[in-house]
Amino acid sequence: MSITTTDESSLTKKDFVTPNDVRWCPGCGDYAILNAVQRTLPELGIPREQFVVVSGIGCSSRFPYYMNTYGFHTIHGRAPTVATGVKVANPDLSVWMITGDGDGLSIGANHLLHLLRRNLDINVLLFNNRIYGLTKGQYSPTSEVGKKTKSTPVGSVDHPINPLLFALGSEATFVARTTDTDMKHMVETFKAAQAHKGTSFVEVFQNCVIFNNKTFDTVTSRDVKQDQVLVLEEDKPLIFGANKDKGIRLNGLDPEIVTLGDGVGQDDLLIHQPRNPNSAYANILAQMTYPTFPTPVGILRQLDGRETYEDALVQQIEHAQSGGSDNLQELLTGQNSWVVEG
Amino acid sequence: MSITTTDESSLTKKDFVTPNDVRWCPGCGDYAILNAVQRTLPELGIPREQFVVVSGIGCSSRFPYYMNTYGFHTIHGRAPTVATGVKVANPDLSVWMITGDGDGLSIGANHLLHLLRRNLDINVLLFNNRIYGLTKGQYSPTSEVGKKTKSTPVGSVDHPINPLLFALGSEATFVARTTDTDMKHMVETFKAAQAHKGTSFVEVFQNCVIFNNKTFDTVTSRDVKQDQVLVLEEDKPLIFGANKDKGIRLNGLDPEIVTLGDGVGQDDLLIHQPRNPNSAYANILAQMTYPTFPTPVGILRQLDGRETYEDALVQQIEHAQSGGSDNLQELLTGQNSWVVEG
Amino acid sequence: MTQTTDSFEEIDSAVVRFAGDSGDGMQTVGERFTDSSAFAGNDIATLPDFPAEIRAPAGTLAGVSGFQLQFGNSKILTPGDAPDALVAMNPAALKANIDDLPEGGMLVVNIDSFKSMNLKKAGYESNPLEDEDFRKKYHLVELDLTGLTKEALKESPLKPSDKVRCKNFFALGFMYYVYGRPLEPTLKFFEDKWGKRLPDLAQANSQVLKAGHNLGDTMETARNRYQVAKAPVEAGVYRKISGNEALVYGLVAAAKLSKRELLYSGYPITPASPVLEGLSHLKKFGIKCVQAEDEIAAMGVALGASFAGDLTVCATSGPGMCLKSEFIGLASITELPLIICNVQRGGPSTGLPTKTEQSDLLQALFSRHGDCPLPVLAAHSPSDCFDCAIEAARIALTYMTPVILLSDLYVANGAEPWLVPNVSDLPVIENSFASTDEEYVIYKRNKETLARSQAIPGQVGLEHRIGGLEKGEDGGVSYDPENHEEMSLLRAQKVAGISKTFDPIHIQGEAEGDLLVIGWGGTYGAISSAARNLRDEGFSISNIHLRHLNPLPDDLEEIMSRFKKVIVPELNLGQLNLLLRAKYLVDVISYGKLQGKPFKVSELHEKFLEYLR
Amino acid sequence: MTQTTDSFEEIDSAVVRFAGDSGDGMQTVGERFTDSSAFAGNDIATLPDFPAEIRAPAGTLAGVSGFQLQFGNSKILTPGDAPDALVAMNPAALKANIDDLPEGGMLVVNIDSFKSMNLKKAGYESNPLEDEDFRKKYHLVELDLTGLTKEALKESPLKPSDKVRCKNFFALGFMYYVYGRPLEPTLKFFEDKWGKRLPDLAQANSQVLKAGHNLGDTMETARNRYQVAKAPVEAGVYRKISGNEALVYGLVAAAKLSKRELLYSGYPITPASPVLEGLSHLKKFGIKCVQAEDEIAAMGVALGASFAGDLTVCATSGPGMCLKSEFIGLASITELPLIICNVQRGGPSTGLPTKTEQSDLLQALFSRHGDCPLPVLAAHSPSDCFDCAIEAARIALTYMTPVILLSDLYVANGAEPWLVPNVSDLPVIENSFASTDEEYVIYKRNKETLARSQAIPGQVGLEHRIGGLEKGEDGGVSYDPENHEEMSLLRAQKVAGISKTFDPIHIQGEAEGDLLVIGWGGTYGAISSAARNLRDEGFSISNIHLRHLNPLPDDLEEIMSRFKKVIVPELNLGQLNLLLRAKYLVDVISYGKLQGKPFKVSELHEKFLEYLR
Ligand SMILES: Cc1ncc(C[n+]2csc(CCOP(=O)(O)OP(=O)(O)O)c2C)c(N)n1
Ligand SMILES: Cc1ncc(C[n+]2csc(CCOP(=O)(O)OP(=O)(O)O)c2C)c(N)n1
Ligand code: SF4
Ligand code: SF4
Ligand SMILES: [Mg+2]
Ligand SMILES: [Mg+2]
Repeated sequence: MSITTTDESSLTKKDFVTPNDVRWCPGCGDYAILNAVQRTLPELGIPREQFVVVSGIGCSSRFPYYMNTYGFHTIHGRAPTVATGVKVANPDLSVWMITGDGDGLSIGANHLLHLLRRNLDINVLLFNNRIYGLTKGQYSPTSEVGKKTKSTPVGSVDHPINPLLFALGSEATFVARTTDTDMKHMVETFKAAQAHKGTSFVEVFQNCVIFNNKTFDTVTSRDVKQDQVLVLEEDKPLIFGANKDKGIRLNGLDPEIVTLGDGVGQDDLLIHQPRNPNSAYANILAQMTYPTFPTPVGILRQLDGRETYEDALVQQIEHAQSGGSDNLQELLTGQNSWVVEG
Repeated sequence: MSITTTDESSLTKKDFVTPNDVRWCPGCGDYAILNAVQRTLPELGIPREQFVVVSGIGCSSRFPYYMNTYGFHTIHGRAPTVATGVKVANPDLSVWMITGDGDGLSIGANHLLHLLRRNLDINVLLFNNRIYGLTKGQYSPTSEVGKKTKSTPVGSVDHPINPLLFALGSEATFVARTTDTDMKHMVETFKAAQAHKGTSFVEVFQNCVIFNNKTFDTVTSRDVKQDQVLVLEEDKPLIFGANKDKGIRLNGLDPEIVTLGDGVGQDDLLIHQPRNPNSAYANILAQMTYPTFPTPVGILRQLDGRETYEDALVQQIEHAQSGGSDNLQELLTGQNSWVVEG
Repeated sequence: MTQTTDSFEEIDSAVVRFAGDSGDGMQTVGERFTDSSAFAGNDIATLPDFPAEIRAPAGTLAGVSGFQLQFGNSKILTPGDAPDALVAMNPAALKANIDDLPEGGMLVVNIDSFKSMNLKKAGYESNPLEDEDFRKKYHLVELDLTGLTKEALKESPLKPSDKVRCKNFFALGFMYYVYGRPLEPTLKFFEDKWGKRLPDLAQANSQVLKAGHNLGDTMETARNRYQVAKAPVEAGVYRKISGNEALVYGLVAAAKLSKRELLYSGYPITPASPVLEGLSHLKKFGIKCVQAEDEIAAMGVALGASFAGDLTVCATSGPGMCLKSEFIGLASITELPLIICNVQRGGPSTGLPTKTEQSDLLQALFSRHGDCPLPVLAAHSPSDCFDCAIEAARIALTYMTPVILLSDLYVANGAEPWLVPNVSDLPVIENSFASTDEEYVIYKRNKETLARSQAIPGQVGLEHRIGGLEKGEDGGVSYDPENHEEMSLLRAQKVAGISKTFDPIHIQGEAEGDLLVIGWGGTYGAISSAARNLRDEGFSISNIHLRHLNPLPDDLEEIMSRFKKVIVPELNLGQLNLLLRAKYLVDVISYGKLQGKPFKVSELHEKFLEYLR
Repeated sequence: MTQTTDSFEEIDSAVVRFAGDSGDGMQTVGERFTDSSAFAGNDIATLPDFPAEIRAPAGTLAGVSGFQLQFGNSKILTPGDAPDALVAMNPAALKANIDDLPEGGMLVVNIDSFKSMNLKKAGYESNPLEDEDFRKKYHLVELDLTGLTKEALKESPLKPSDKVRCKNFFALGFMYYVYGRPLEPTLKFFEDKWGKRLPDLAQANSQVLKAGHNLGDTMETARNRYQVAKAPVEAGVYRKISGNEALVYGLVAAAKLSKRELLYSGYPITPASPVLEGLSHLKKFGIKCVQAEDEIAAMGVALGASFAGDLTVCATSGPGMCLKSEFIGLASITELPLIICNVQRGGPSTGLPTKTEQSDLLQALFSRHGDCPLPVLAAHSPSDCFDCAIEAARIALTYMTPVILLSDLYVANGAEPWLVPNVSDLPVIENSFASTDEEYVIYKRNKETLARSQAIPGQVGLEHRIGGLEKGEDGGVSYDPENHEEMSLLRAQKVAGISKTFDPIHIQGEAEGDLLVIGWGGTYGAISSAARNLRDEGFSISNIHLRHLNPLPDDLEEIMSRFKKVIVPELNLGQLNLLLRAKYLVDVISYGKLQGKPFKVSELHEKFLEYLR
């Protein structure tokens, strides 16, 4: 293939915008996420032609059409498989996978699980709006119990999937959460996802104005955010609150909220260590939810050192090739041929 | 339907044996598990005609053919869906689902995930032999990295799924492990699974003599078992070892092995509390593996009180029916009909 | 050109189209107009048409949503080829629809929205309303809907932005005036829907609707008004029904008629989601509704429940059908009853998800590996979905087999008046249950139907195992070569034998002649209209419409042989055509269309004529 | 009855069948016998036949595993209808196979295993070897294989139980004696396989093989021996090859010929697993092999890699094909190259997973929703899999389309000698790559092939998006009705146009006559033999074998028209038959068989005769 590359240092957001009309509902959280990704990509030092955006089906999965990169809008739930194929075929590409809570966790959770365990170096953004947007408002696997939707007129009965616990259960090496309301945090998180070698799983709280409006407002709206969101920063104690006066301490294995002062100091608090190989810590964070706890955002877990699938595969091939020639004629002839004279 | 029932109190193992030849390889661990299930069922106080055994495809999934109950050998990976249908149609049935590591965790993990989160009152036995038996020995998603098999001649490269972590990540309400080498423990575990109201997930270490012989011998063989297996018993400290002199203690969130005596007493050890609503504890257990730690067997987690899917569904129906009549003619006529006179 | 008068002009039928932004409530006004017309005693057919995006950017062509209906004083079979009147709420709606409006057609526009920004979004370089030729071409009615609505709601306590949203009902009120439609059903609708929860809104909408209606009366330029007399129909209780509604009701009825509990299991997908949604509202009928994690699971849940004795149903569309094939094979070999509905949409792949097509017929027949024949039937109109659901259940339960029922987006979303059947007149459905009095032999067959009998878990002494491996008669796994052939043939014969129970084919027109049109599914209305028109013009053309696509009816071959030519119009590239050619070796003419839109009567008329001259 | 002599009797061909327990190593001895015969210069065809269970209970009928081969001095097209000699390692093997052995056939039995327990397991009430009629009926050779083997290994350091396991090679050695086969290839095999790792085992097997051979020499009762001369074949380098091996090599060659990297992605399934396994051993050819989590994923991985520029392939069998349909639709609408191999087995559902069948043809054509035509081809023999793989790649890459390549269990597991092609003689495969010199228009088509061009991620300036929604020529999502029809027709025309590149159909026999037999896939050998025999008997019968099932070859219609009757024998209930009837309106005779077994030459002979008399 071609070896010219675009000059990555001069890329700007504009380079990633397509002329196509963006066709989400006015006010949809997807716009903010698109914006964040378009701001992130030019800053990564990667030429534009190296990006491939792969998605499934859903409102969120229209994403590739709006990114001026290589893109593939595939079928419902199967984006992880296509993304895997792209990455295995060409490990040099920067592959971004976009999925929704229905696409990624209802029909497609198996592929996601296998992607995560295989640890291909792919960035997965799961737009969680806790609803099926594109099909007009049925409950999704992340909808809370009792959710009344078109398909559950008296409330849903299934216990929802916690995407972070799911990713941890799949032993993902990078597990994070961010929200469509916080541009800066999104960009930071996406950059960290790209920087991580291995599959990066990022849950993005995304608002669906039409079918599930304000579902995250109890957590992320401007007025409650300070008290309801716990921003995770590596090696920093777990502190939150408008006055930065609340923290999370462990009592045995159970987290509890404490107020700083009155004999409780920063030293008593949990220190955020996403690189802890033991997943119990991330598991505790992932279980913390509204209204009992502030909702953690940021990188819950980041495990370096597990080889990526594609690297291991390439290595096996290189090793095999270092051994001997790839003579096709020899292969066809095999070890047990015989000659018939003319 | 009929209302006669068999007299459950007189059932014996024999009642659950079919005349069909059992067609596993001589020495296959599946025989022992079949034996254990056939011993368990007569002791549950449930009439025979109330049992339904559902499976996917694999050596393990031939199971229903050998159980003299209602049974359904379905297709690869989809047993959880069929089991769900059976249970929703008739919640009175005792539904047992049999699957393998390929069937349940490769092609079928998504359905398993959704079954676990929905928490139908179904008993799931996953025969983990860390190999594809029926297709003659390719690596499976539970095969250890580097495994050489027919399809991975120089070793597999994917990080394996830990079935217990997977189940915990799915927020299963009952998560246990047992081994085909311990009949008593199997029967106990299966009984506990049936007693639990909600989906019971039981991983069974199963030996495939042909394609993955002795894969669990490092853990469960007679000679090392005492030192390599940690038998979990509710409210008991985590003690193991031939001399019952070793235990598991927590250091922060990290488990460590300690020797009893020398200032370490039973009080320092973790006490087994499978009913802890916080899954961090079970998560720690599930991460303990050979060779660093003894391998836990028994019930890791048992969460009571989450409503089952089928109960919630029945309740919604009963509630709706308590409200008014189900007049089909009224439904068809609707609210906005008009009459054309003859 | 059309006579301008303020008294009524009597016409036989009329076609009205509403078009606007996705957020403009065009589907709602279309529905209301339909109800009002039904209430007025007309026959009706409707065609909702909306974009794949939930709410594409306001003002763009991509965001245009439309609703067309035809109403008349005799049997109305299609929503009409072209509108007599078009309501365009903005420039994009005008641009997307104006080509369909014939010269002289009535064009109602919301002039307030014809501003430069909107014109640009719609791709207009200049305002078409300022073009004299354009103005002359149509019977133009310019209304400042926004202003008029605000004016009408001066006193309303609603927020200004909410007031403006009522403007669709102003347009509706005006059209009611033009076509002399009753306001009552719509006023009642407002009251039922918002009366309790949002009384201000109910009040405002009522006011706006009336204001629109009054405007017609008081407009300086008098306008022509039309009147459509009642359609003479069989006496009885009528209601308006859409295809998906009829499907839902048919399934509920089938459960009652077969004395089984109904379990529905589905995964949302356009255009089948309303079946899931509709049934999930009917909990008081004891219906178990499961929203599964995907279509494979939906099928598995249904199959499990079928094994456990319920009448079970899945509905989906093309992509979901692909996912069900493997389970359909299992259902076939285990011979369990199950109904799989495919509400077809434009394919292949994601294709045109909100457009109609009939291109999944061959998939229905052949999607599985192995020789795996199944009964397939198709509904031809909204209300026919009711009858087809019952027929599908009859076949499934009597013959112990999965059944594929095809519908399509056009049938599913379209609506028509329906003579509500008397429940006590509906036929009982026979089950094929095992007897507890004799030894249970799983694949022992009913001599007449070749159906095996079903033993339900929970029954003492009938314990048994089934599965996807080939079985001997006793249900034991069998690798015996002759057994496999025998079982395969028996399964095939069972399905083939179902045709014995079909009613004779109904021929529209003479029983022999020059041209026979064979249709299936949602093309019924257009084909019947076109053929009827040609018959009225004196041509020798007849038409039949197949409900059963597999097995095909026994009398089909004979009927075909009585015509010089046979043509099959279908919204695909010739799928039924292929089946008929293969089976009957007749050089059937294929007329395919693949535009995501139903046939126009005029297209068919022209095509048929080609072969009649 | 057969002449007893210890010198060689010259014969043209012979059929030998080995049968024993799954654990008895029958596949291994069959393979060895095949190699030895190939080495001897005979032509060969093989039929391995094993149970669905890995190792069903020893001694039962369910556990019997068999291997039949035919070798001869001229072109051998099938493994033979019935064995001339049967080796039965235990009573179950005898019971399961004896009905196929003609009177007077040679029957070698391991008498040591004819004990009451084993007899009972096999369902014998008494020992058939004690029945005088039975003994007279066959040319019986009773060997105490266990004892003889132990005796031969008196000195060996192997464990007693391991010694006994060598007994299959004793039987093999004896048969080598009977048919005058060379021992060298087998001795070399022992050395290659165990020489280094387990020298004692290599040594023991060699000893036992020789002991078996020697026994023939020294047995008191002299036995007849047969000799089969070399088959006169084209000069060149030959090897034995199975269908799955040939497929693997063909794919590797296709990658080289197209200068693409090869990515294979699969999920284990009988009988396709050896393709995954075979390719995963070829890492030094740079082949990326992915064992995916299921067949959907396998297809997705392949499609992603195809988008990224690799030549990609999936192989599976029926149940896996069901799961791939949705992705196949996406591959079709995005027009990406991809090869999907279906190694067919007995269906429907899990069916008969270790038996052969050709019943997935219609699925290959119609499994997807929407009008979604694809090229379909089928391999007719083991070595033909090589050519078909290259042909499939040519079509996929030149035409930018997914291609379905059908094989079947019989072809995949069977083996034959193969004239190894010269790599430099293989044809180059053209790609349809986009140029970086002009603006990239995704669906702009090559005038001749109608293929779109492909831009590979990583190329500057060719960034673009594809997906499952219908697109306009420029690649933008398009809901335009005319565009959808146009794109659908273009996709269909593209596929239909591939037939322009096919070679003329090869007719075996006269170009016109009474009966034309049309076959496809693995029935090639049996059909060709039966037709050849009938021609030799003077009948006017010709046969053709179709490689391309979609599009069908352009000259097919004309050829069919030159015969009075046309018959299609296939291992299904009439699938190609349906296609031919629909397309050509010819009253093709269907001859279906559905027994999990290939056609016998004699069955076909008889059937053809019916229509020739
Ligand atoms: C196989 C298949 N089943 C169902 C659908 C219909 N469908 C399209 S998107 C979607 C779910 C969308 O939900 P989510 O993934 O949460 O995305 P969102 O629209 O909320 O962003 C469904 C069920 C489909 N396209 N394909
Ligand atoms: C759709 C489909 N894909 C593949 C197969 C082939 N297959 C049968 S069993 C199996 C895996 C068996 O492994 P596991 O579930 O671990 O069961 P085990 O045989 O080890 O008990 C596979 C891949 C199939 N039957 N169906
Ligand atoms: S439906 Fe919801 S998720 Fe979809 S585009 Fe609209 S606001 Fe966004
Ligand atoms: S292959 Fe393995 S798992 Fe299967 S029956 Fe044999 S020993 Fe058991
Ligand atoms: Mg969503
Ligand atoms: Mg296994």
